[in-house]
Amino acid sequence: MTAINPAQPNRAKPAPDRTILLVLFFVVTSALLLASHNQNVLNGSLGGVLRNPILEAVVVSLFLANVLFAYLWKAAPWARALVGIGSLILVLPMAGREDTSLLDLSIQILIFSALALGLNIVVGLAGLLDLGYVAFFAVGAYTWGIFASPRLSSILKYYGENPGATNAATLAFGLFLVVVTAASMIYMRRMSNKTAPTRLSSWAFGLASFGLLAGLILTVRAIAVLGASQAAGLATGIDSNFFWLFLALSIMAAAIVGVLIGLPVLKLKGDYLAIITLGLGEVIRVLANNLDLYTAGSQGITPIKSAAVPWFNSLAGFLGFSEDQYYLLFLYVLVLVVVGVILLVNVRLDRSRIGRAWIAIRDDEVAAQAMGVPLVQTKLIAFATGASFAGVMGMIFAAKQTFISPESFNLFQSIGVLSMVILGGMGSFPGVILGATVVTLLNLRILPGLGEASANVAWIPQQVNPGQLQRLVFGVILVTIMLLRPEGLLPNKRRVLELHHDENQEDDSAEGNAGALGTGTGDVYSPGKAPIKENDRSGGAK
Amino acid sequence: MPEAATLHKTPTTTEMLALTDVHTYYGHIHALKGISMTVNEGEIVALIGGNGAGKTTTLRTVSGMMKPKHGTLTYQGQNAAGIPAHVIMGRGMSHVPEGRRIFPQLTVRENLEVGGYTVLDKALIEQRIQEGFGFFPRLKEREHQLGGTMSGGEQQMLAIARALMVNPKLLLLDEPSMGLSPLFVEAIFDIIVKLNRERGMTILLVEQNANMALEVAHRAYVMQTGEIKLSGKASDIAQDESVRKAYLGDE
Amino acid sequence: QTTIKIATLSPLSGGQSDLGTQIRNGATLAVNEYKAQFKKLGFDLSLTPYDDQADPATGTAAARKIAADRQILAVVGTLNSGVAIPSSAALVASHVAMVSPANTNNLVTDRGLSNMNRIVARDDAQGPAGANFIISTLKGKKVYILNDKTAYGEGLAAEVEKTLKSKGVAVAANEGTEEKSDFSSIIAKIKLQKPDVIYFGGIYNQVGVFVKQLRESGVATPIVGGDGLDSTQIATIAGKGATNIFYTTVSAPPESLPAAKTLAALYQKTFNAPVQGFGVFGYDAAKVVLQGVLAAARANGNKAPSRIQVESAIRKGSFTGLLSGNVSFNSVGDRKSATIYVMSIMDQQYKLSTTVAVKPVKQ
Amino acid sequence: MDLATLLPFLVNVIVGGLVLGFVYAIIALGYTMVYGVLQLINFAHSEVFVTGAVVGFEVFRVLAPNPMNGYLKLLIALLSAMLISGGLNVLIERLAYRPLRNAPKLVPLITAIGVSLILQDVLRVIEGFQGRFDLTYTLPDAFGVKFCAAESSCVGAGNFLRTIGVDLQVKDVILIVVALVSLTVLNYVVNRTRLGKAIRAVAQDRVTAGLMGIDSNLMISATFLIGGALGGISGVLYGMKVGTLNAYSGFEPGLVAFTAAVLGGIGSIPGAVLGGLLIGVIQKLVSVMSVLGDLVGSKNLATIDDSYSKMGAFVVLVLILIFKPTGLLGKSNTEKV
Amino acid sequence: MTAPVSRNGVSSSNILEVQNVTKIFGGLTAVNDVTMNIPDRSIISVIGPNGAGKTTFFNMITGIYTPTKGTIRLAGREMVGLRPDQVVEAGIARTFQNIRLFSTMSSEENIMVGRHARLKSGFIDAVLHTKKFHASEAEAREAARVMLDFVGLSKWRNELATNLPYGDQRKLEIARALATTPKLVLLDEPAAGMNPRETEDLKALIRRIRDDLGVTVCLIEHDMRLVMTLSEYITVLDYGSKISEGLPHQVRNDPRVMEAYLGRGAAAGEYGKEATPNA
Ligand SMILES: Nc1ncnc2c1ncn2[C@@H]1O[C@H](COP(=O)(O)OP(=O)(O)OP(=O)(O)O)[C@@H](O)[C@H]1O
Ligand SMILES: Nc1ncnc2c1ncn2[C@@H]1O[C@H](COP(=O)(O)OP(=O)(O)OP(=O)(O)O)[C@@H](O)[C@H]1O
Ligand SMILES: CC(C)C[C@H](N)C(=O)O
Ligand SMILES: [Mg+2]
Ligand SMILES: [Mg+2]
Repeated sequence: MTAINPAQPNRAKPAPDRTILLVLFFVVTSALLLASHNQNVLNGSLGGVLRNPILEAVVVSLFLANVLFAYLWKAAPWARALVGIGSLILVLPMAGREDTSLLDLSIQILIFSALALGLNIVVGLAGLLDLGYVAFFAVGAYTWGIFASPRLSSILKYYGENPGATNAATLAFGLFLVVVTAASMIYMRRMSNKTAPTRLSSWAFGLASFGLLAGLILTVRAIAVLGASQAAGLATGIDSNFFWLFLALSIMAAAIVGVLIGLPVLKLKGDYLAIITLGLGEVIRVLANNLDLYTAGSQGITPIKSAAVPWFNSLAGFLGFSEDQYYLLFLYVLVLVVVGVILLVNVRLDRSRIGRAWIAIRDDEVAAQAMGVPLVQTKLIAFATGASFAGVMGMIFAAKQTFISPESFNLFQSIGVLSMVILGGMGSFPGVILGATVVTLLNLRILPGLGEASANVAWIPQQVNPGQLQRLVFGVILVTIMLLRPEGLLPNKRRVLELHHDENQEDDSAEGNAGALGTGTGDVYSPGKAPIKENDRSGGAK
Repeated sequence: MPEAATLHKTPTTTEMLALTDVHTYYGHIHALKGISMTVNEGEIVALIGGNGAGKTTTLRTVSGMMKPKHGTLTYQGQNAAGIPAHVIMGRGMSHVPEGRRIFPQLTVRENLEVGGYTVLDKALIEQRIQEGFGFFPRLKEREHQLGGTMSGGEQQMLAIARALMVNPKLLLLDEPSMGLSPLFVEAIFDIIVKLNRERGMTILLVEQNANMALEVAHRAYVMQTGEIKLSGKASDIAQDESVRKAYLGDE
Repeated sequence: QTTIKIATLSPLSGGQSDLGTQIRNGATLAVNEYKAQFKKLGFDLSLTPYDDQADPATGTAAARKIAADRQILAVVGTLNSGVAIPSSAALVASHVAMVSPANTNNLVTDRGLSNMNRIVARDDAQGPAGANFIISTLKGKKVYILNDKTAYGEGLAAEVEKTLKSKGVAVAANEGTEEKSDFSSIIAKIKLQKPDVIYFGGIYNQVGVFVKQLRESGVATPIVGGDGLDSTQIATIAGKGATNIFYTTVSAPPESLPAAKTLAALYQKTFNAPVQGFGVFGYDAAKVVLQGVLAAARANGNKAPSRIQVESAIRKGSFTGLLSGNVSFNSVGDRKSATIYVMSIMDQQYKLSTTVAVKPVKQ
Repeated sequence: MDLATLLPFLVNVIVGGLVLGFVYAIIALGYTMVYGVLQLINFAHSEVFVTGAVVGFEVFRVLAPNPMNGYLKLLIALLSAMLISGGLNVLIERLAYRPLRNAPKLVPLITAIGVSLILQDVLRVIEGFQGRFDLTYTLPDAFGVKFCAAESSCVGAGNFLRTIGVDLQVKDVILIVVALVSLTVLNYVVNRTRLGKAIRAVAQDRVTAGLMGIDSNLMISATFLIGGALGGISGVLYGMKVGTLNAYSGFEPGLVAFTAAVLGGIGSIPGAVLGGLLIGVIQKLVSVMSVLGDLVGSKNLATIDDSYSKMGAFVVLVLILIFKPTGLLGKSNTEKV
Repeated sequence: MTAPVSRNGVSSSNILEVQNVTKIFGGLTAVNDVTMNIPDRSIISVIGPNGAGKTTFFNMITGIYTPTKGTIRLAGREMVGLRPDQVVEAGIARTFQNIRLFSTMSSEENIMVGRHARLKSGFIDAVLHTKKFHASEAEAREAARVMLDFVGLSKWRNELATNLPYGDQRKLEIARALATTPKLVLLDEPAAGMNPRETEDLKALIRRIRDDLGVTVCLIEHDMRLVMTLSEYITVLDYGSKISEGLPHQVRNDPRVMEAYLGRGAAAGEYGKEATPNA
């Protein structure tokens, strides 16, 4: 390295306008997608080639890249809008009409995008490492699953047969308890903002929350007992028109669980938090596996309803979808809208007082608090917001699968979502969506495709058949991407700035001595400036 | 301190450290723009300059924490550019870094022991620990306190004592007086002078407290925005109008 | 030439791939066998294997891919009931018939889906069969039941418990456990309770470890299980401890089927591994599918049949020439007369102990 | 149920928990050491540990026909497992973590997960080529593994404590001894030796450690070597204890062990041991809760079966951390402001 | 000053009253029974040898540590037991001896975080972009602009805080603290690492904080030139206890202070005027 000139900042030359390329790409990939999922074409001479699972996976991936390019490339706004909207609203459903697996895949991708966006708030923005995120997903799924399936009538039947001492008075008492305790909690909360908490006040608060819980249980129980007579009428669960109400309820339920889990544990730092959330995630799964009456335990709940939207169905029918595809198409559109809303919420929160507070906490908890940011409250908001996204997606997942069992909510899911966030670029919204897309595509299309395509190839020994080496391939991809792009596929701008040094120092740190200056995050210390890593040590997930 | 100058043993003219046209970067930031300087054996050399001038960067480059992109750097006649810090330190150099950088979870004593990592003789380590306690009695009082819970000034004392554990030939001091009470600032300068006079220790001193630094130093370099603006005998520099205006707070 | 495909859906990677691969391989052999016959009718027959990783969500995704490939007329699979339930639901709308060589859970067919069939007995037959074996052969008076907390194991254990209780046998516990490695506390409890039979509703890899540790700690009590134990691995895992074990299974041991000899040899030759029960049943299930397709094609004037035609041909047809006997299904897809095989393992040797013919309640 | 039957029962349960706890403790140390220097949850440690178990399996398998002393075989198994697991761990660090030294700390966490997935399949393929999936340990006779037709025939050799009703086998005793020795050695190395201090210094501030003449990369490698070697030991011990495992078996015990490390206070060696033992015992106690439930006639307690045992451990973890946020023996890192 | 940040202090005589506070760490009494009052709109200093307990004293006032004993009142309101963020809301802001800026944020954003406690818009406002949201964002941005101007860092507005030169980072910390619209601001060694020239600028800045913003300033410093020329009142701590207090010249000439803290320089009259370098 003799360059006297420092590596010039790779000052991006103004990107060339790629409108034409974009539109061209869109047209080609759409045509490919439609062709490769069209029976007539498939039955034709090209069919053999197009059917190749690997090729198919590639076509799907390329097609989805449309949306990415529409976002990334410099092109005329109309073209970007056309490609983005066209891909998602027009071409994809059309191809999905022929091949529902595309819809299933897209829904799955969008579900994971939403989960990743939610986890991104918790991990990427607020810096809280949560390894039990899937718990909230489960809460949402079961909230809808229990009510929109035969489970409901089983529960009611049970209470009908075992009313205990429950009657209308219980209901009244339960409600009374709820109102009183909730009111007193709110009052105490107000107070505590003004005056210093004492031991007495925190005990009182604990007592009140306990009372609230008891009240809720009593109320629900009483309702169940009193409603037992309805059991027969609800044999397949509540009316699917309740879907919309439950969309809100699942958000709330997950957020409440988020707060309940968060309250005791958010004082913990970094990896202590990680392991405890992991544990609580497992607790929720084990509970789901054991509370047979409510969750049907390991047997799982099925069939679960979806929404009934007559006008949508007739629209879908008009568009040539068959009846059994209505609900998938509906869920696809719904999930698209919901992800859009979530994205909007994310962006808006990020650029708000709360978003700044999250990042401040992530950067330096002590300083953040000393600047007037209430730690627990701010973290709780992050936790609950992330949880609520997971909750609503859980519900959509339940409706899509029509079957849920605790198996779907294990630790691997949490880790998977985390890897989506990091892979895509922590803190970057388009990044985590891309991360979710890549990982889901890999898991549901590309890797299985590899397996299917190679299954009948005689010369590959069974032991090293790619189909059986999915973990290995996935692992290799994960490691490779992270080594090549530690900041993620579509990094956050903030992150890029932060990593700026390292990237450029790489060249002169061949021996690793200069690079070592930035311990951990690549910040370099200044005189008397707290080495940021020191907080990281005890926590501060970054 | 009128006596300070007379205390000095006459330094030799053997080069201990030499930088020629050294360029160092933080990413794109060009922090050192071609620095040349020498430190002779037995000398105290002061390096002064405003915030962000590149003093710390110079020390970091010398001690191997950073690699110069261009230029030569020799220490005791051997190339030292781009050699990792732990190797250079093994050759009898010691660095009191900016910001003290105490090991927060090690006790005061353990910090000192780690400071003497390259010393293999246990008795010698113990002897030097006691010596450090002699310089800074507060450290002895707090022998088993965790480094991280010490006050700012206490940490500074610990950082200096830690650097002395290897009885270095060349000592790099980055703002040793920062955060110290006036009493201790004087003590520190006394120690610097003493080390130099009694042990012949060569010292490269970065200081904001330029008045005192120039008092104890033989020679001095003045830095500004990554370049050396002025160099010469410390006493001459101390008289220089522009220096007095820019760094010594004279109106 | 029209291409006709059938698919397999079973775990090909992960911890249960041993059994899942057997199913795929068995089906492969059947397809090879029928290729010529299809050729004559002008069809290219091929098999596409799909991997469900024993995971419901992965299975559903694969099922939808199957649904999308219109050349696929039917599916052999799955291994796990937990996967079968959502996958069949995903396939029912497109009328892709499924024939399972392994799913025993009641709910698999109890939902009354038009496409879901199985050529094995149900847990409400397997459970009682196990229970009856405990009562009549082992003369158990007090039984300690364990289950693995999966849809399969817990469901089966519940059936066993129900039967035992109804016949007045004491059930010391029906304990769920996800433990895979250290069973010391469960063993301590067993020692405390001193049951004369232990029933474990679970899969061989877990039960094997349990058996080994149980035997090591000196408990010789007979252990009974279900088709989850149907793997040669159990003897490998439990080693010398693999003795005094009994299990009911729904897939016949190859040795017990005289007709299976040729298949066993072919299997060994093709895949360089011994065939096991699920290999045989994978083969049989594929044959059911293939015969169903042929029948549908014939009914369709020797043209490629539609899925819906295949679906009903399978449900309504009767199939012969199978290794495990003739097959026909009742209205919900249960095999009208299935056999449950009771196997014993003594000193690491597997032996067929008895067979029980069972019929689903619905005919 | 009377005390005379209940007491040995409880003793057995607790002893079982302790033995398992020792294995957790050693695995936990592998996590804690690496976490200490890099603040990285080394997800790949569970596979490093399984690698040790596989090596142990192979050694015992290959040496099975050999008439040499059983303890010698064990020694060979332990040493080779230490070597291979330690080497593997160093290699992993070199390839997957070192290039990411300056990246945000969750990035190496993800590569760790990736490495873990890779290793699982690699191990599976290696054994798979020999037609094996589940690996069953063939232990030397000296370890007293004996299958007994009846309880009474088990009394005596190899199960010497059984006479007094305690279910402790020779291999369990071996396990405890090996564990205690490794823990003592490790504790000495980390707290008393120059190497140990250097490692701790690197853990806290790599750059400054360099200024003390410490080669931080070397120390990090040393840490991974020690951590990996501990993983190797724990793998062999685990294999002996459980008897059978496969390439995917590392995840669960790895997770529990990491929990143990957190419970004890991450970074603390005695903490990891305490945490391991505690989690071992708690799991077992939760597992037998139903017996106590039956005893006191509580219907709710009686329904708590073994499937709650891991959850029980987590609940205890939550409770402890709420009151002691840095784990039982963790230094409360009151950061000086 | 413009509206968002200026505040006319209530003219009670003491803005802060600290009574008999003690802080014990394990066996170590870091602060021992210290009583101190800070008059409104004054500039006062706390000095003392290293480890005397000055920073600990600040930490107690700002709620980072809870005193083992004693009371702290801001304009009559008890502060002990409040969380640090509640203390900020009550009107005390601070800087740190070790600079603690938010490293991934620009200068502007750093200051906007400082404004956090004074903004009223919440979650719903942010999501729905209500009027309140826009108003509070505008307010935060304006506060940042004003504060950057005030400390003279406007040119760094969009620069990452970590990339600023050291002296500017200290100023940014001050600006961030001032953005909370405090009644009282505590500065912990603001001049550390600055040369005499830069210290002069800082002195002017501190004066303006009091004069233009009407904020009471309490600072810890070892730079006696700064302390003696700036403070209206000085409290001296040693080994946790108050050993002296008074006007600068009183403290400077207190023999106990000289012995414990100032050293021979004080006698030579070095502080307060320029020192003559030895040629
Ligand atoms: N870690 C870093 N990353 C990027 N730039 C840096 C870093 N450290 C220093 N710089 C820049 O390098 C230049 C020289 O800084 P250096 O710290 O060497 O100055 P200094 O003379 O020691 O100043 P001070 O008196 O503040 O300690 C400055 O422009 C500074 O902004
Ligand atoms: N968390 C703690 N645990 C134990 N001792 C502590 C802790 N914090 C501070 N101390 C001790 O309390 C004493 C007072 O520390 P403090 O930081 O308040 O001093 P200071 O007056 O600010 O000193 P300096 O001028 O050097 O910054 C010191 O001796 C320090 O070692
Ligand atoms: C392999 C077997 C355990 C499968 C089981 N019969 C099931 O239905 O899930
Ligand atoms: Mg500097
Ligand atoms: Mg201080």
